[in-house]
Amino acid sequence: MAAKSIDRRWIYLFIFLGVAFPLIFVIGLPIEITENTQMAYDLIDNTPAGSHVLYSFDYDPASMPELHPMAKAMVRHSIEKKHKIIFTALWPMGVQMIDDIMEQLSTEYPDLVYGEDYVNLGFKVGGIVTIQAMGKNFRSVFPTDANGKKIDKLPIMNNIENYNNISYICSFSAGAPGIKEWVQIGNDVYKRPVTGGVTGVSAPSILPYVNEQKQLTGLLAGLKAAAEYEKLIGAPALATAGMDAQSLAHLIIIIFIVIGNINYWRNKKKKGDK
Amino acid sequence: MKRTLPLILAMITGFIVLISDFIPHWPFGMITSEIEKWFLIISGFALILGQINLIKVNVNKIRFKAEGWQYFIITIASFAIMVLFGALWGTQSNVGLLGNGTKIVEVIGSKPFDYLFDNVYQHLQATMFSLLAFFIASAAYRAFIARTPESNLLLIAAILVMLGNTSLGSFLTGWLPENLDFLHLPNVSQFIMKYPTTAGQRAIMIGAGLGLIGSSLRIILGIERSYLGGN
Amino acid sequence: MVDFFEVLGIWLGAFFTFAIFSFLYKDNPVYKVAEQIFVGLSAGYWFIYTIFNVMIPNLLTPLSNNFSANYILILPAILGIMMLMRLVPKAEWLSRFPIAILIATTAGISFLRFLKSDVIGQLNATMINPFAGANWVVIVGQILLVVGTITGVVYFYFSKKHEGAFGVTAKIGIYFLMVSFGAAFGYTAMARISLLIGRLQFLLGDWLHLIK
Amino acid sequence: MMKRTLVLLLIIYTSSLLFADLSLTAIDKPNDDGSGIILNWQYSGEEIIELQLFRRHDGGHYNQVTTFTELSGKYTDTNEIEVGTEYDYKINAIANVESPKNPGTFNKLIIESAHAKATSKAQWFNTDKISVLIFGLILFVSIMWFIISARSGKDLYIRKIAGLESMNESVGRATEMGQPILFIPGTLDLDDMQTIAGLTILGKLAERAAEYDTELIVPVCRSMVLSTAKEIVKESYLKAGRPDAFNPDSVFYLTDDQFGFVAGVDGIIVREKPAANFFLGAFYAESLILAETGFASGAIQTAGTAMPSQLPFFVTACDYTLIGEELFAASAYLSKDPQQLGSLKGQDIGKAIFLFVLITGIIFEILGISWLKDFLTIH
Repeated sequence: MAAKSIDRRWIYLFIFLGVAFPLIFVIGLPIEITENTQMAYDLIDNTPAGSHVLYSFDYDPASMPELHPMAKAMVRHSIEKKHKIIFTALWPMGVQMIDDIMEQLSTEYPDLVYGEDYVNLGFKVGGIVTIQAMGKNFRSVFPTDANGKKIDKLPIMNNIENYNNISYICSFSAGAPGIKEWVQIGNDVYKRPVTGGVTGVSAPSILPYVNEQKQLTGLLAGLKAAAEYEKLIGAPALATAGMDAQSLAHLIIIIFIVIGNINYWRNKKKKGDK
Repeated sequence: MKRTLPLILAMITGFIVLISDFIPHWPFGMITSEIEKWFLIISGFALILGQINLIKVNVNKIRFKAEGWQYFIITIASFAIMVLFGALWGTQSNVGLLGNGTKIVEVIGSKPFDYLFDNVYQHLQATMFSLLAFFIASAAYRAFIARTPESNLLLIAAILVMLGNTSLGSFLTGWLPENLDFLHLPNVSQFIMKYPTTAGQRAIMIGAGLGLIGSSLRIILGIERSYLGGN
Repeated sequence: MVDFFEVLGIWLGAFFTFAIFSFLYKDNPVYKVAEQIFVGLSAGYWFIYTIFNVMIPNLLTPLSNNFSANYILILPAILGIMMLMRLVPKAEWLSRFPIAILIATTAGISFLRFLKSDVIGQLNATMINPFAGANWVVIVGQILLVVGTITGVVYFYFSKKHEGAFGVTAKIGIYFLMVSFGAAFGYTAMARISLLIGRLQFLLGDWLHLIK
Repeated sequence: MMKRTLVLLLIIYTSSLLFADLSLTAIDKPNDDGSGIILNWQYSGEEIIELQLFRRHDGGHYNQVTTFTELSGKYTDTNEIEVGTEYDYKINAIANVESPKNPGTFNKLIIESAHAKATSKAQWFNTDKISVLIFGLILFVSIMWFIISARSGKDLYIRKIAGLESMNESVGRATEMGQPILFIPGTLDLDDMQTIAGLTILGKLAERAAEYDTELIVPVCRSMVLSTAKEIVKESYLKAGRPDAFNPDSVFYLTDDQFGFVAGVDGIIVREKPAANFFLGAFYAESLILAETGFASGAIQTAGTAMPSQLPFFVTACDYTLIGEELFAASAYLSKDPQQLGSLKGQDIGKAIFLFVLITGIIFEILGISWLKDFLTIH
């Protein structure tokens, strides 16, 4: 093998630092906005203030690094646009994710009032069946919110019957049930615009829904799209930092590949000289 | 008899499963899903074999004072603690032998089983998984060397996709004019993933699928019988 | 008190994170402890999990609630017990029956499942008109897709020497496999680094409060 | 004046009824076990709120099945349908109709209904799967044909598989260095064929290890794999004539957890320093952790899996890799058993036929003929 190859632990150290550094000190490397992200942004941006919107959190802590930043960015955008947000979850752990994000955002937006500006309806089993049932009446599926409070007592739910009263549906999805089910019912049946975000791994199977029929109105796929969204709303945060870390780590890997090749050719030349 | 009977049984079972897929009529229509449930139950019983083996092997190591035997006490202890906690107070959604341990939950915030799961097990799992970030770098450094036409392709495809996936790619080729847009690195990376990569993966899937079908048939016909022990 | 245990939990998490990371430098007693705890804890976890989530709902509950509708479950239970006969040297051979049945079932189910999804499904997906595309990039791509799939399958041909025109085809097939390996490797890098980001966000955020 | 308006309204109302058109058809769902009835409905006419679907059997009461807001569509009723029972369906169109007596107040009224009847049956053959049956039979016949002809003594060629040639080299090296061999049959259970293929190779490897008197370490992460692997290794030692050398603790269970298992195996790799590692079976993300740790410890590594997503990592980090089908061909290759080789040849014939079908299909698509593709579309 090569006469002098780098101790692999140097690679590990560089990767560790290359990821840690931008997380603490956000660099903000240039990010190019892709069409799918722009479409999702436009949908939220063009929805008038006071509209009721539905957010579904269909992921668990395992997908947090990718989905949490985009969820936070999109919810933040909706808050800025003064939309009335109804949260639900198709995954049991999704409720925690909602709580986590609203805990952070309500300190930044102290004017937000629970029950008026947003409500957390919690988790329901059933996936697509639940989505279908919500098409008839939210109340039959969610008689109470996540804390057990009757939703009829919450001002935000006044006159909110079903999808007809919702301006758009946004799902953050790490698998099934998730955004695909929302498309199949929310858009295909009830003709509501559906948007949202997925992990990079599941993107190829969901992207085909962003088509001429607008089954999906844009889609955020992976951390990169989340960083793009943060750029669009002008609030660089977790995803931008994460994307910096990604870029730096990739750069480090590529540099090491180059070094490896230089070493290899040098050794080969030396052998040739002998 | 101790070998032939299981083989005959295997052949009959295999053929029934094969034909049942084409027959929706009762009882064939439900065989596959029913048997998958059976698999879970039988493997549930078998789990005990694994646990007994785990304890036995570790006890042997401790007893014969194998190198580093002290560590194996930890294995057995943590296994016992987890099983005990789970059995006594249950898990988040299940009641244990001593009920829900409400008093303990008041003190530590969750059931002991879940506490260990959330604060120890999950972190161990996530960290072990994250080691891949380091290993992917060291493997790339070592393997992506331009030696042969094959390794060149491996190297070039990997680098193009890596560049295209991050801000680096859009940064490097963002200046390209519109009619050269197809050379823009994010587009190049997408192109590679969508066409040649799909082709390679499909070839593997078709080949592996056929290999798997051949092996399945050999097992059902009893030609391949090493799983019963020896040949 | 709950607060104390919450903080303790985060410190435990941080400790075990570093314990595993330390393995990257070299094997050491701290890693060994973490490793053994991991093995023991997870074995215990899956044991409890299987009892609560497999055995009770799939076997015990149906049998005790409505025996007459579920008596068929006695069969897998018997097979399961036969499996346990491995512990009795004299009756060990009994465990061959459940193993034979399970493996034959696996074979039967896999035969059809893979024929459908991995063979017919993929063949079907490749049956496209490569020349029908919006622009020349798509057309080139589709030609590559078709050629790559066909030559790739040729590479897996076992009963013919890879020489002459056949050898060239198989070689092209290998090239496609290599491109797909390289690209998949590069593509996965992102997901793997995300995992490390997740870990560091825990360490720098939840533990050290350096980031929000 | 009032009267006139009323009359006018009544005329409008009745004429709208005349124009409103609702139809319903019900048929048995084909290719099922008799648990479904397919309903098609179509409505045209004045605006309605919804359509309500009811069902009854044996002249009993109508029970509501569901409601639709779309004006036409297809619905499969799978709600406790009994085979052989005739079901009577009724669909009602509901509209907000202004009361002729009190203008300005609206009532929900049935303005149109339709009926249909169907009896569900269970089918004996699923015609949707005819293409699967044909392809399955092609494979079955070609494999059987060559197994039989191999039995009659026909010599069969098999190309070299580098990953398997390495086996002797690896065992030899381990023997020379006096260090053990590590074998991992994947991380899935016996319900995955890759595990079974891996275990088959384990049998051959164990035989060789027994001959050379080299220690073999087989950690597994499934209990049933443990039982099977133990049996296989024991039998191999017996076959090699060294039953006394078999150490039952050499095949052992760690944990069912994917990463817990990897942590344990990593420990074994750095401490026992096996001279040769074999990773043959189904692997997920752990593939690279194992292969990199194994590389760092200096072992010669052979991997094999049919997981397309993990092959890149094995290819880059291991010395030899069995790609997809090669893993399944291994047992035939190693045993040189004519029947096994025959089945391999049969697979190859199947491959040739499938490639022919594929190329035909592509040509058909170019020509705009699509029945072949349609035929192969699995519902």
